[in-house]
Order: sequence, then C-alpha cells, then structure tokens
Amino acid sequence: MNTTNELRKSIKALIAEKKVDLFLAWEKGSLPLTATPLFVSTEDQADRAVFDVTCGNNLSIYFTKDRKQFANRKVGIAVKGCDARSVVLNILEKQIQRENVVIVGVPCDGVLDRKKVLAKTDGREVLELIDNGETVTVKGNGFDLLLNRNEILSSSCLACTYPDAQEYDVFIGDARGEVPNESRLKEIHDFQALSASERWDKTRNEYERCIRCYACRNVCPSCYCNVCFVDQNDPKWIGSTCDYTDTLIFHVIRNLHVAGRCVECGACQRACPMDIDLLMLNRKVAMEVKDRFGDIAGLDINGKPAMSDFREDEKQKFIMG
Amino acid sequence: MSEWQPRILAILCNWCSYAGADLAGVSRMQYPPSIRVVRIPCSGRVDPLFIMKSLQSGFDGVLVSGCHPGDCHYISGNYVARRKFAVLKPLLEFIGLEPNRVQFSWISAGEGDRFAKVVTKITEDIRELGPATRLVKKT
Amino acid sequence: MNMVRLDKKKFGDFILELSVEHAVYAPGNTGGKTDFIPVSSEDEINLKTLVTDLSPKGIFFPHSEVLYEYDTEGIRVPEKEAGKPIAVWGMRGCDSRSLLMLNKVFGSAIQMPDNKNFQDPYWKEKYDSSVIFGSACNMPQSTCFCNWFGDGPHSREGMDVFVVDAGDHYLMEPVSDKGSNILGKLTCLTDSLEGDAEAALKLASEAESTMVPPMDVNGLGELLNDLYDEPVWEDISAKCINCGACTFSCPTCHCYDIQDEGKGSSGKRIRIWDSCMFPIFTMEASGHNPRALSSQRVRQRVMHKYSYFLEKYGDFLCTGCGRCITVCPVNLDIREVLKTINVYNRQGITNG
Amino acid sequence: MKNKKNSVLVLGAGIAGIQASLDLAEMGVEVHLIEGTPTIGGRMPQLDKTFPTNDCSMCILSPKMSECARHSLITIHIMSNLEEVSGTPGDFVCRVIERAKYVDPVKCVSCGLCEAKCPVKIDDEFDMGLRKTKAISRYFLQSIPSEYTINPNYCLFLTKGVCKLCEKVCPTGAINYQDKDREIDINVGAVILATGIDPFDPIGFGQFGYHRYSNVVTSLEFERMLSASGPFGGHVVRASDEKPPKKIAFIQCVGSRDESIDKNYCSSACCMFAIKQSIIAKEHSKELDASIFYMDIRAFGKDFDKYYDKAENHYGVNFIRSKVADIVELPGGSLELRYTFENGDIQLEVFDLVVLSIGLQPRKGSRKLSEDLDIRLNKYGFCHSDTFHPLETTRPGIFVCGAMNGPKDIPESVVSASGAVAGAVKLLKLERHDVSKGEEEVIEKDVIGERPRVGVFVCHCGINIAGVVDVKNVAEMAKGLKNVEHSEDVMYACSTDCLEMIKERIEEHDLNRVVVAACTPRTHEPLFRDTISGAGLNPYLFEMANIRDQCSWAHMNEPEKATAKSRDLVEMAVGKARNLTPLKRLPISIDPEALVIGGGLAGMTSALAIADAGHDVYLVEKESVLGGNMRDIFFNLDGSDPQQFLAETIERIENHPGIRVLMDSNIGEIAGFVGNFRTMLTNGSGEQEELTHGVVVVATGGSEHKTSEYLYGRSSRVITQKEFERMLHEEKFPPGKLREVVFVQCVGSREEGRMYCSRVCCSKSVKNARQLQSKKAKANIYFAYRDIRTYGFSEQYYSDLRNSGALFFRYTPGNKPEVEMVHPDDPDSRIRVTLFDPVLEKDVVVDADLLVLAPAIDPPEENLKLAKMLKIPLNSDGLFLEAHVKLRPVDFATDGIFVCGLAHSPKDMSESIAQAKAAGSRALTFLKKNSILAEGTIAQVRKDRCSGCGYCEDVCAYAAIEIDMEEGIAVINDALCKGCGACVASCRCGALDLRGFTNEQLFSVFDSLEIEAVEGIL
Repeated sequence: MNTTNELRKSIKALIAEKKVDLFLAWEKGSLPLTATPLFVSTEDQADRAVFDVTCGNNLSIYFTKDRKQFANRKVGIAVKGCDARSVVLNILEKQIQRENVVIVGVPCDGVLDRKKVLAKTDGREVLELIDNGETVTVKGNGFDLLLNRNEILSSSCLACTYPDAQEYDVFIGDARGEVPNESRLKEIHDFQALSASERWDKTRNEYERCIRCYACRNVCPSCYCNVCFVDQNDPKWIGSTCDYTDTLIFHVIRNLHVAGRCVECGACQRACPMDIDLLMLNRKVAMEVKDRFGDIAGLDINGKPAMSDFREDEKQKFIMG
Repeated sequence: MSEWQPRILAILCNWCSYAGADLAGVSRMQYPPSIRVVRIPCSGRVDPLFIMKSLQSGFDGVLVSGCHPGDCHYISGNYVARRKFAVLKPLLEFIGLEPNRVQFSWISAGEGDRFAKVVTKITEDIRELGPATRLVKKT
Repeated sequence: MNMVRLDKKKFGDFILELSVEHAVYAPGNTGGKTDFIPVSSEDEINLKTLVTDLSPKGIFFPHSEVLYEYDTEGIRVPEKEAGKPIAVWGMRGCDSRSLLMLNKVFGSAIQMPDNKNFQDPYWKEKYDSSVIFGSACNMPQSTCFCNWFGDGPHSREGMDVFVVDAGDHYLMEPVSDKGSNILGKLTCLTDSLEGDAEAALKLASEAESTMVPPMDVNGLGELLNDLYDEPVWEDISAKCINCGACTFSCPTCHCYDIQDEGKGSSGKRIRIWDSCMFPIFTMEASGHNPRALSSQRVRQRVMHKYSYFLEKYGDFLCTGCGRCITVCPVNLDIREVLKTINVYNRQGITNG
Repeated sequence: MKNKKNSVLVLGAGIAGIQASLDLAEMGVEVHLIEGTPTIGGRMPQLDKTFPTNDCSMCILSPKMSECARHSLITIHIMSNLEEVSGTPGDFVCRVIERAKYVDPVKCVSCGLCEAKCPVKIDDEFDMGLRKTKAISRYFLQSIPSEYTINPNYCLFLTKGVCKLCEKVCPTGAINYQDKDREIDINVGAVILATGIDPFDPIGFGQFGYHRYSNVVTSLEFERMLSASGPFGGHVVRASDEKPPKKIAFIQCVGSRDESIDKNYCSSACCMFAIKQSIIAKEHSKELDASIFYMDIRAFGKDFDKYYDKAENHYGVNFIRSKVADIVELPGGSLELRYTFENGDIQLEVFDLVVLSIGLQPRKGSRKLSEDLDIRLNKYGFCHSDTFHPLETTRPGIFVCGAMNGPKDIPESVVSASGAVAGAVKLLKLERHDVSKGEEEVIEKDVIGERPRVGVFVCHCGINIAGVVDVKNVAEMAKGLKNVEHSEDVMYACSTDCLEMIKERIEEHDLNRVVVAACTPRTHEPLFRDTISGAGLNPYLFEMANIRDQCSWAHMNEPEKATAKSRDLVEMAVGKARNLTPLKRLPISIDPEALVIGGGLAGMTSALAIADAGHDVYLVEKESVLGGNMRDIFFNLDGSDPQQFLAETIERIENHPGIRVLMDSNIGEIAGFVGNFRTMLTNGSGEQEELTHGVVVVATGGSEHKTSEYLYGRSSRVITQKEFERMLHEEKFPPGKLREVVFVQCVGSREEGRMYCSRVCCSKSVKNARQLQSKKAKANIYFAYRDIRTYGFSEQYYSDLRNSGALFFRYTPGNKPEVEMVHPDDPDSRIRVTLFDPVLEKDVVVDADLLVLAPAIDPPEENLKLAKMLKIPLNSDGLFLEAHVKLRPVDFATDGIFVCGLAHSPKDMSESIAQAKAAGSRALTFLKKNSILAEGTIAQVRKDRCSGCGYCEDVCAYAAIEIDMEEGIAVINDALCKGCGACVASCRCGALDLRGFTNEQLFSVFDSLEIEAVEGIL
C-alpha cells in the first residue's frame, strides 16, 4: 500500500468534508534526505503531502508555536506513534482540545537521521536516497552505498516501543503494534555501567559542543513555554555562555522539564547542529519516570502527566536513611 | 586535605527540617560547620535548578531536607518535591556527578539528633569526594 | 611574489612552522561535526571536509567573551597575555569574504558623541594581526550559492594567501602584503612549476561548472523593501521554529547580547552571541516586543541580510555558503525564500 | 476600655485549651489561658508520633503553640491555678493564682547558662523521670514561653539560702529570688475547662512488677524512649542493660475496663497508642518482635482499622487475644509473661521489655476543682456532661472540652475544644471585627526603585554567640558587602533598647533592608519585623541569619570555622535581603452568612451554633423533613430521650430568626471561595435560587449499608439494628415467641470494600439488647462479634449485658456465622444460626426467632459530586478528608469549608453534636471578621509567561489555582494560597513566583558566596 497516496486521499477527504480547516503534513524537502512541514488548507495542496523515511519532524510543535493561528480552528495532523503521544500530551496539558484535532496515524518504520547517513559517506555529499525496505541506497557524486536500515535510523526509532499512534481518528495502513524491543535500553545500561568519571567525561565532551542555538528546544513539542527558563532574564535563571557548566545545566534542567513529557521522538537529536547525543539524557529520564511512577508520556489520554501527580507510597530509597 | 572544610548548601523547609536544625542547636548537638542553610517554606518550593545553580556557584554539595512523608505542613508539598528529586538524583548520577554531592533527607522538627547525623554524614561523604569540580563554573 | 608550491608530504612541517609564530586554526572535528579549531599538528586537521559545519567567525568573534569584570571597587578589563597572531588554514572564499563583512561592522571606525572613533577592540585585536590561508573550493555542494553574489568557488576575497588543492600538492598565491610576507618566511615552500597557474585555472572553471545557475539578485534590496508589509512573510515563516541554528552557523550573522554574571559582591560583563530568531532578542524592559511574531523575525533576518546591510555597507550580508540550508531542522531553505520573494513580487507588480 | 465580659478564661493549655483559645481569639475574643506547668502544650509534646498517620507530634503542634503565644488577644498565664469562679454566665469573676517563677520573663533571653551552672539535679517530669533536669530549667526544649523558671521546692537558695549561682551567671540579671505568688481576678463571660487527664499509675498492679522490674515501663515512658528528642535520643534501649530489646510485649487495658479498681470504662486511645508504638518500634528495628496482649482491639476511629491491619499484616506485629496473668523477672532483666488463651490454655513467653498500656484517668485535683467551681463529676471522677450537651458542665457558663469529661484522642479533643467555644461565644456579645484594626498604622516608606541599603546587626546573645563566633569580625566583614550601608555588633538584638537602636539606625542611615544575625527566625522574626515596621519599613524587608541555634551552639569547639560559617550566613542573608520587596497582605471580605448542607442532627446543630452567634444560616436539606438518621433513634444508653431532643431541636431551628431552612433542595453549583461563595440551589418545584455566603458546612450524613448477607431481604426474621430499634420502640414484635435473638456485628464493616469500623454499632447493639431485655425478659441474647468496641463510658453497659447472661461469640472474617432458614420455603421461618464458640472450641447452633444485623454506615453517594464542586478531597472510603486528621479535624485544606457528622466518619450522637458545634465554631472564626488578610508570602502569576498547562493547579493542595480556559492562563486565588511554593517549583515557564521566596531572591542567595573554584582535583 502506498502510504503517501492514502495520506493524500485522507487529507482531501477531511478538507472536502470540512472536518478540518488546516492539515499538518510533510512534503518533499529542498535537500536530499529531507522532508519539510506542509500546511494544507486546500485539496490541491494535499497532493504535495508525502510520508516516507525522511519525515522526521514532529508536527505537533505547530499547535503551540503560534497559538492564535490554531485557536478555534479544526486542525488535522499526520502522526507517527511518537508524534501522536505529543498530541495527547498537548491535550492533557490543555494546549489544544481533543475535539479540535483530527489525528491521522501513519504506519511508521522509523525515520532517518541525516547525520548518520552523512557519517557513512566519508565527507562526500549525498544527493539521493532510495528506500529498499531492509536497506537503503545512498547516492552521491561518483559513489553509491548500500546501507542497512538500522545504520541510518534515528536512535529514537531504534528504541521505539510504540510506532503506531495510540490515539487517532483515522489510521492509514497497517499498524505495527507494540514493539517489544528488549534491547531498547541497552545504550542507557551500557552508559550506566561506566564509572562516574567516565560518564562525566563523556557527558562533558558532548555538552561542551553546545552553541546554545536552542534548535533542540524549539523542535520539541513539549517545549512550548512562552519564555523558556533559559531566556528568563529578570532575574537571569542560568548563564547563557558556552561554558560547559552553563550548557549542561541548561540541558539537565530542560530534561527535567520534559520529565514525564518527553515522548522520545528524537526530534531534538536530529535537529542538533552539533550532533550532541541529547536523547541519552531524555531516555534516562523517561526510564526513571516509567520505573518509578509507572508513567509513559502521552500514552494515556485519560492519564495525568507524571510530574503533576504523586502517590504517597512511592519508592524513596534515594532519601538519606 | 584534612583541614579542608567543604561548604554545603542546605535547603531546609521551615516547618520540619529547619526546626530540627534549631533543635539540634538548642540541644547543643555538635556537627561539622560545613552547611550553609537556606530556609524555604516547603521542600515543594525546591526547583531542581536551585541545586544546579548552587553546584555551579561552587558549593561542594547540596542537601535538601523536608518534612517526612505525611508530615508536610502544606499537606503534600514534600510528595510533589519527592517526584522531582526522584528524577533529578539519578539524572545527576547519570551525567557523572558524584552521587553523594546532592542528597535528600526528611527531618522532623523533633529530630535534632537526626539533623546532626545527616549533616555529619553528608559532610563525611563530601570530604571523601574532595572539593567540587564538576559543574563548578570557573571564574 | 608569485605562486608557490607546498608538497602535501610537507604539510605537517608547514603547520609546525606556521605554529611557531601563529596560533593556527584549521578545519577539525568536534564530535561528529566540523569547525575551525586551534591545531598544533597535521593530525588534528580534517582536510576532507567540504564547507565546515560551523563558520570561522567564532575565531575572531567568540560565542562568549568577557568584556570586563567589576566589584564594589569598580571596573577592571582583564589583562590578557599577549597571544600569538592568528593564522587560519583552509578557509573557503565564502568564509573569507564573510570576515570582510564582519570587519565592516566591528573593524570600521564609528564616530562617537565625543568625536572619538570607536572600533571594537576585542575584534580588532584578533583580526587585524591575523593571516588567512584561503582555500579554493574544488567541489561546491548542492547547497552552495556563492555564485548568486557574483562570486565563485575560487574567489579570493578576504584571503591573505590563496591556496589551491592540486592533487599531491598545494599551490599558494599571496593575495595581500601580509600573505606575501608570510609566504616569504616559510621555508617548506618551493617555487611553482610551469603549468601550475593553468592547472589552478582549470580547477576553477571545473568547479564553477558544477554549480547551479544563480538567481538574479539585482534589485533584491528594493524588492524586499517593497514587500515589507506584505503577508507573504507569514507563509514564508510558517514552518520556521525560531531556533538559532541558521544564525549561529552563519559566517556573517554577528548580533550579540551583553549580560552581567554576578557572584557575591562582584561580577563580569560578557558578550554572547544572540539571534534575531529568538523572541527575547528584541524584548524590551517594558515587556513590549516589537518583533513578537515569528514572521517579523524571519523578515528581519532576510531584510538585514539582503537589504539593510546592502544599504549601509554596499554589500549583501550573505556569502552563499549554504550552512543555514543544511542545518535548518525544518528545511526552511533561504534560496526558496528569496525565490518566493522574487516570484511574489513579480506577481504583486502584475496584479497592480 | 475593652468590654471584659467579651473575654473567656480557658483552663488548661493542652491541645484542647490551645485550640479553644485560638478559635476564641480568631473570633475577636480576649482569652486568658491558664496553665499549671511552666509551658503550654500539655501532653502532645511528650508524644513522639501520632496515629494513624505517624505524624511527628511536635511538628504539628509547635505552629499552634507559637500562634497561641503570638496572638495579641491571648494572654498566657503559666504556673497558674484557677481558684474560684463567681458571678453569673456572661459575667464571671475568676480568681487566679500565678505562682512565683523567680525569673523575670522580660529579661530572660533563654540562653541556658543558669541551667548549665545549677548544681541541683531533679527528675525531669516531661521525660517521665527518665532523665534529669535542674532546679532552674526550661520545661522542655521547645517550651512556650521559652523563659526559664526556678522550681522553689529544689532551689538551694530558696530552700537553704545558699548558692545563687544562677544569679551570678545570668547575663541579663533576670533572676529574682524575691518573686511572689500573685492573686488576680479576671472578669470573663465564660469559662472553658480543659484540664485533660492523668496517665494511670500501674504501681498497684503488683503482678506486672512495675517499678520492681526495670524493664517494665508504661506506654508514656515508652513514648519518651521512642522520641528522637527523648532521653535516649530515639534509641529504644532497656533501662537494665542499655541494650536494644528484641522482643517487646504490650499489655492492654492496664487501668481500663476494670471493675475491680472502679474503672469500668474504656480509655479509648490505648489500643491505637500501642499499635502506633509497635509500628514505630518496628521502624526503629525491623528485627524487633512486638506482641500486643489485648481483650478487644478498639480501632474504631477514622482510618484506624487500616492502621491496625497495616501493623498486623505489613509490620508483622503479633496480636494476642489474651489476659496476662503475671510477669516474672528473669536473671539478666528479661521478663517471663504468663498468659491464658480463650480456651484456657496457659502459655509462658519471655520478652525483653514490657510496655503497660496505661489508661487515662481524671487529673489529680479534679475533685477539688469540681468543688471550687461547683461542677459535678461522674462516677469515675471525670467531669459530668450529658449526651445532648457533651461540652457543658453542670454549671451554666462553664464549658468542658478535651479528655476532662471522658477519654479522648487528639482530634476528638480538638473537636470538643472548638465545640466548647461555640457554647462560650453564645454568652458574649461579639461584633464582627476587622483584623487590621487595633494595630497602630505607621505610614510605610516607599522603597520601590530605591537602591538597596542594607543594615546588618550581628548579635552577641551574651556569650551564646560571641563565646564561639568572632562577632566583631562578622560585622566588619559585612561592611564590605555590596549594598551594605551599615553594620555593627550588638549585645542582645532582641532587647528593648537594641530594638529601639535598630529603629534609630534605619532613620540615621536611611536603611531600606535589615539583616539581623542572631538566633532563629522561627521565634524572633516576628519581633524584628514589628520593629522595622515601627520604623516605617515594610516588615517583609527583613532577613535573619541564624548564627546561634544553627551555628555557635552547634560548633562550640570550632570557633574559627563557626566564624567562617557565620560570615557566609550573613553574606547569604544580605544576598537575599538586597532583593527583598515589600509585601502586602490584602484583605478579603467575608460574607456574614453560612451555608449548611444537610438537615440531620449535625447540620441542625451546626446551624444553631452559627445562628446563635448572630449570623444568618441557610440550612439546605434534600429531603422534605429535618432530622436525618436521628429520626430512627429512640433510645440512648444513659436513658435520655433522643426523640424529645430532636423535636426540641427542630422547633428551635424552625423558629430561629437567623435560620432559613431550604427543604427539598438540591445544590447545582457552588462557586467562589472563602468569604465569597455563591451557591445555585434548585428546590422541589424546580425553581432556582442563588445564595451568597461566606462559609460552607458540609453535614451530608451517612446511611445504613444495604446488605444482602445473612438472608437479609429474604426473611422477615432478619432485620437491621435500625429496624429493630423501631420495633422495640413501637413494640410491634414478630408473631410468636421472642426467645432466641441473635445479634451479628460488623455486617459490611471492616472487610474488603469497607475497611473501616462503623464505630457506633457495638454500642447500639448493646443498647438495643438491653432494651430487649427490659421488654422481653425471657429473651436469650447471642452476640456474634469480632471485637466489641464499646469505648469510653459505654463499656459499663457492655459489661452489664455480659453480666446479664447474654452470650458472646467471637468470629473472624473467614469464619462468619452461618445462617439458614429452618423452613427454606417459608419467608417467616426461624433462622438457624451456627456460631463457633472459641472458648469451647465448637459450634453452637441457635434457631433464632430474630436475627438482628448491625450493618455498616455508608457515606452518601452524592459526596463525590459535592467533593468535586467544592474541590475538597474524599478518602478511599468515600468519607470527606479533613485538612489534618489530628489538628484540623473539621476543617478542609480549602479555607472556609468545614465538615461534621457522619460525612466525616461514623460517630454517635454526642460526638456528632460536639463536631457540629466545632464546625460552627470554626466557621465563626471567619464569619466574625469583616475581612481576613491573605498571606503576604503567596504565589503570583506573570500572565505573559503562563502557558496554562495546569501543573500548578494539580499540585496545589489548597485548590488555590485554577486555569482560566478562556485565557489559557493560571489564576491564583490570594485568599486560598498558603504560600508553600509547590506550584512555583512545578512551573517550567517561570510564570509563577512565590512572594518572599522569589527565584530572584533565592538565586541571589545561591550566588552570594565567592567560592573559589578548585582546579582539577579529581
């Protein structure tokens, strides 16, 4: 089944039936390996929509980016499993109303991380990518490479448990179902097995590259504060320099701010111009939230976000005895 | 190194832990002169950023203490706080901060001895680690 | 002085020799990314990289720079050790040109109310004494659009020495006096051979031929001014998420913020990169924000680059390096923006 | 001149006396709180923890103690006795003797030098003699007032004329050996007695060897042993060898339920007390083995049974239903207990420590007091009060609360205290008052926009601080800090002349922030705030550095490091001070009317309490009659007539000019907050009406559980106690003989789905059984029960019933009585009941003429709706959850809403009346004010930053924040916010901040020290 065609049909139908005023989808980007967000408001525009391995953007960010634009409008959105959880979280956090959203689930086999592809080409520019299913072919000036799909998928996708939208109005194609993915936490466990000094060195190496462009924050569907804590300036909450203590504190606090809210979509990591392994901390926090509070962000539309809740009998071994 | 006295920021809730600290003093219990106390209404007021900022500012450790579960003067502030700490603590350890730099405790208004013990313990822990370097912003 | 040769086998010696009197910067790896980093040996240099991920502006205009310190007694400018002058290896034409633009801002004298001329000392201290080894670009990328601005891959503007990678050796040609001087001092160089100049020209024309034909940017500044109030900006900016990836990777963006960091009874004043994409960039103390909307901020960035700077300094504030295109998380392509404006304007005019 | 008749004398400053005083003072009544010991607090400070929440007793009490001490309308008379009350209700003259203290409280700075030097060691009464104190001492560490007193019976100078050491060391000259007892007359409108109880002294129980065996202790002694502030610092060790015990036995009912010593009443609290102690002891040491020897476990209160279950099943406490015959001390100090099981088997078991769960008895001297005041005592020596007037003595105008008129636990004492207040205020003529009135208004200096100019005052506190810390050095250092305009060291910052000097310095240096480095802000901040306020500064422009309690006293042997620490603490305080901003406490107007929901006994009583104090009440009842469950109650154990009382009450309600009864009415919506509620009501004919009112009393009652067990509903011979009571009243018995009557207790209670005791059923069944005996003398009565919980004075009726020949069969949840119809097809057939007799260890079969079930009490289903409307919580059983189970038993966390009666938890008529009056009284603490002041330190929203995610709303325990869905932003209700800051720390956007503890202020503290970063030590 051709997901792109089905998606187009679905969007057209929703627009024709006036069930949505606007539909958020993806279209082919200006660069190889890239898709770009598409705002559809007419049936014609729907023909530009695509869905493939390049469609990494979590479109739910647009609900909170420009609130006025979405106020009192019916908005449709194409979602991967992770994106759907963001939509749910936005609903739980009163940013949008369920009745104003039409959620269209698309079957997701993972999206690629461009940086991973580029890392395979020895500095050569990639001009084309062909998705063969289990493998992909990457072509450039005077070379083509056959790569295993797992080599180029976003780290978030490799650790994905819920590839399908759990909350949707329309689902296109076949759902993949829950992926057991037993090794999903391997990276975390491996990292935890290192000594504190080793972990510190690695963390510092990552985060001292940060240039404070905030692409990670701005592509994050859970980061919708009008003024981010890092931008608070009366008083200044944290330093804005590139000193690694400043950058690390920014990222640690951001991680805590998305605790119980991070859907592990990986958008931050893919957006990072400095290729910082941002997901590592996000996933660690999500793991703690699940282990301690039994909560998975955005999975339950009737739930309560973990950090707005508590139980009296929670584990508290970390408290001094 | 034995002469080195760590400086530890202690963020104490007004109703239990701060009162416990007072009681320790009133009872003349002796504990290391390492802590620098900040009084706040409730452990629920503690934003993890407080802890990060204190470490960056050069404190060798941070202790946050509130009322025991169920004792909160504000009913549930300590439960709300506990969720934050429960995520913060493993995250700080994960990034490679020494686990004992940041610690949490529950100390009631009647537990002067416990306060003294907790301070003694965290001071020993931090003395063992030496002066803070990670996360400290160089001036 | 004429063209000289550097045998690639001697490249290591060259760097060592250059390092004696210079702090050398060259493309290197930082994590999975490339940037201009301080180097002391050949091994640290990434010679394969195309356009580096980060631009070289940070060498002269660092992300965070302490301007002075203060306490209850007063202000103190921290005394720096007299460092070696900077030498940069491997800067493409698009990047070396950007330094000229930045120098128009930081390096040109501004008349102050007291009639004294002010030049940014922090910039000048580093830039004026520097020597730039430019690099001819033999393999432009699909994102390159330096040719839009009348330049090409073998542009040598802003360079002190023009360097062409000619296979097993480099060809070097001085562009400035500083360049002549340094080439004259270096011992690992040899005279060029016959045909070297032709070989370089051939590489130049080959490189140029791979580039996509440019859009005509004549009159772009005026077009933009005409479109200032048009709703087209809303469409253009719709998908922009207002991060600073484009501005921070851009070799010419140079906006900064000044912040005080206090501790106890003392503190320091720091200059830090800022971005017109950030809402807080124009936030006023009253709480009013003249550029509260994303569309206003995107417009500002485009206007600044292709209109205001042009008006003030006679040049576009863009060298066509293409970094902002590559780095944009939502693939908002500046070339598409300019094309849209071009088309929109023509339609606008036709529609009367 | 204030009208003295608008004052009340409260005798006894335990928790009941404190609560009564606070409630009265909040209503604007002047209170004289008379206390015999040198401190207020009573028994609670001696307790380590409280059941069933294991709250730290001192933690929850001390805020109330300080409030009492601070309240401008409360005068505390410590070491005082009430000798005589003359006059008439509304105009009494009370003669009070204030005993000599020998220390001038104005001069004493509680430094403790005198105690350290005093050579006379005496048993510490507070620590039950487990520790020594001195002849000059403070009663306990957190005593209020904190000043020292001399015990004249032991003081060497006062007894033998030598010593005077305390006078020599006292740095302020506070010792006054010439002090004399003073006699004062106080004119009041009413008197509230709250003298409490004494613990039973088990010295007479020779078989237990108390005092002979060092490892046999009373429960109160054990409580001190458990306490972290106790003689062993919270280490449970045996007195004989100071080793921790591994096996502890608790022996229940020592001095309770004992006809032989004329204590045929249940002390009501000891079962829970022992369960608590066993849990706490087990928390001290997991390996510890604890056994409780008991007759019945009387866990009858709210959430008590869950606590009992937790002790047994989670903590593994052994519950042994047995009487301990005697104890023999073995060599080494361990104790051998001999005890018998129900079936007569005898067992010997060795324990390391035995705790005697001693009962509660009337206070020593209560006989004399009753004679002095002309009030009656009951036969056990407790103050007498009757079922319908549980808070009144036999002398009009003198009220009683706490355990003085019968054993009570803490919340019941608090309830009775508030309830007694309702009676007392009826005798006063109270006007509504403004809270700010009376305080002299000083024009406040506007400091906004001014550069901070901080004044620092570093206190020597005699040698308390200066003996360790180099105070001058600290003061000198402060001079160099940013924004510090003035710094100096002072001898006693809190002395009157120093306070005046601080005011002068503010003037002289134009200071706009003040930092005092001295003792703890918990006791002294109010004093300094008042001082700077007197100098025209907003009181919130003040910060303290605690360099005594948390520095000099804790680091006495490290003067240099203590000085370094003090310097840092001062720097941090200055760091905060420079960012302090003036705060205002905004007034919130209070509507004078009350809404009472529920027209049963509790609702009516509450309505009357409020209306009698001069406030209009809307009494809303969903049915068409008043009276609720009480309409089904026809007898009382003490012989009083409930129906007559009900009729009188309804008549009073209907004729009361201040009460509007809204029958057949349903509540559609309640909006608003304390002082300003709006309620939409729909009456039977569908008409809507909006009521505005200042407070809400929730008295929605409860109902008898509808059971389907034991053939109920299928046989005409199976009825509930309620039906049985009506049958007894109407004397319409089933046809035929009524010979064999079986009572089954705990139908639906204390089991899955209803893990609570319905509290009243045991007494009710005993009552009805006694009624049956009086009407059908030949009836044989069989009682199937799990524990008989006839607590308090009901115990005597239970023993009467036992003595009358009724047979009792204990059953367990797994072995319930089995029932079948003798003739299955005949609905009127007799019921064959099989009961297991644990004494004979065999089944007993009875063909019952009547099977009477005691079903549980269920909360009404509509509680859920009401809970949502009022944003008040329910517990897991569907009962309303009060603000604090111990100390705020009728309040909700949300101000202005109160609960009473069965809506709170099952309770009997007296208890409902007491609680309803308490709710009324608590409501009056608001209604008697024109306005209340919101807290100064409350949260605030910056709208432009708020994204309306709602986390703040979720974490607020006081329902003080709501998301305005239209605007998509959080809105804080200043009236409800308590200033904890949980919302602020949960706000990612920085839209919320806590006034007085703002991010800016705290950040500035964290960044106030210049700590040199240490390079590269790893």
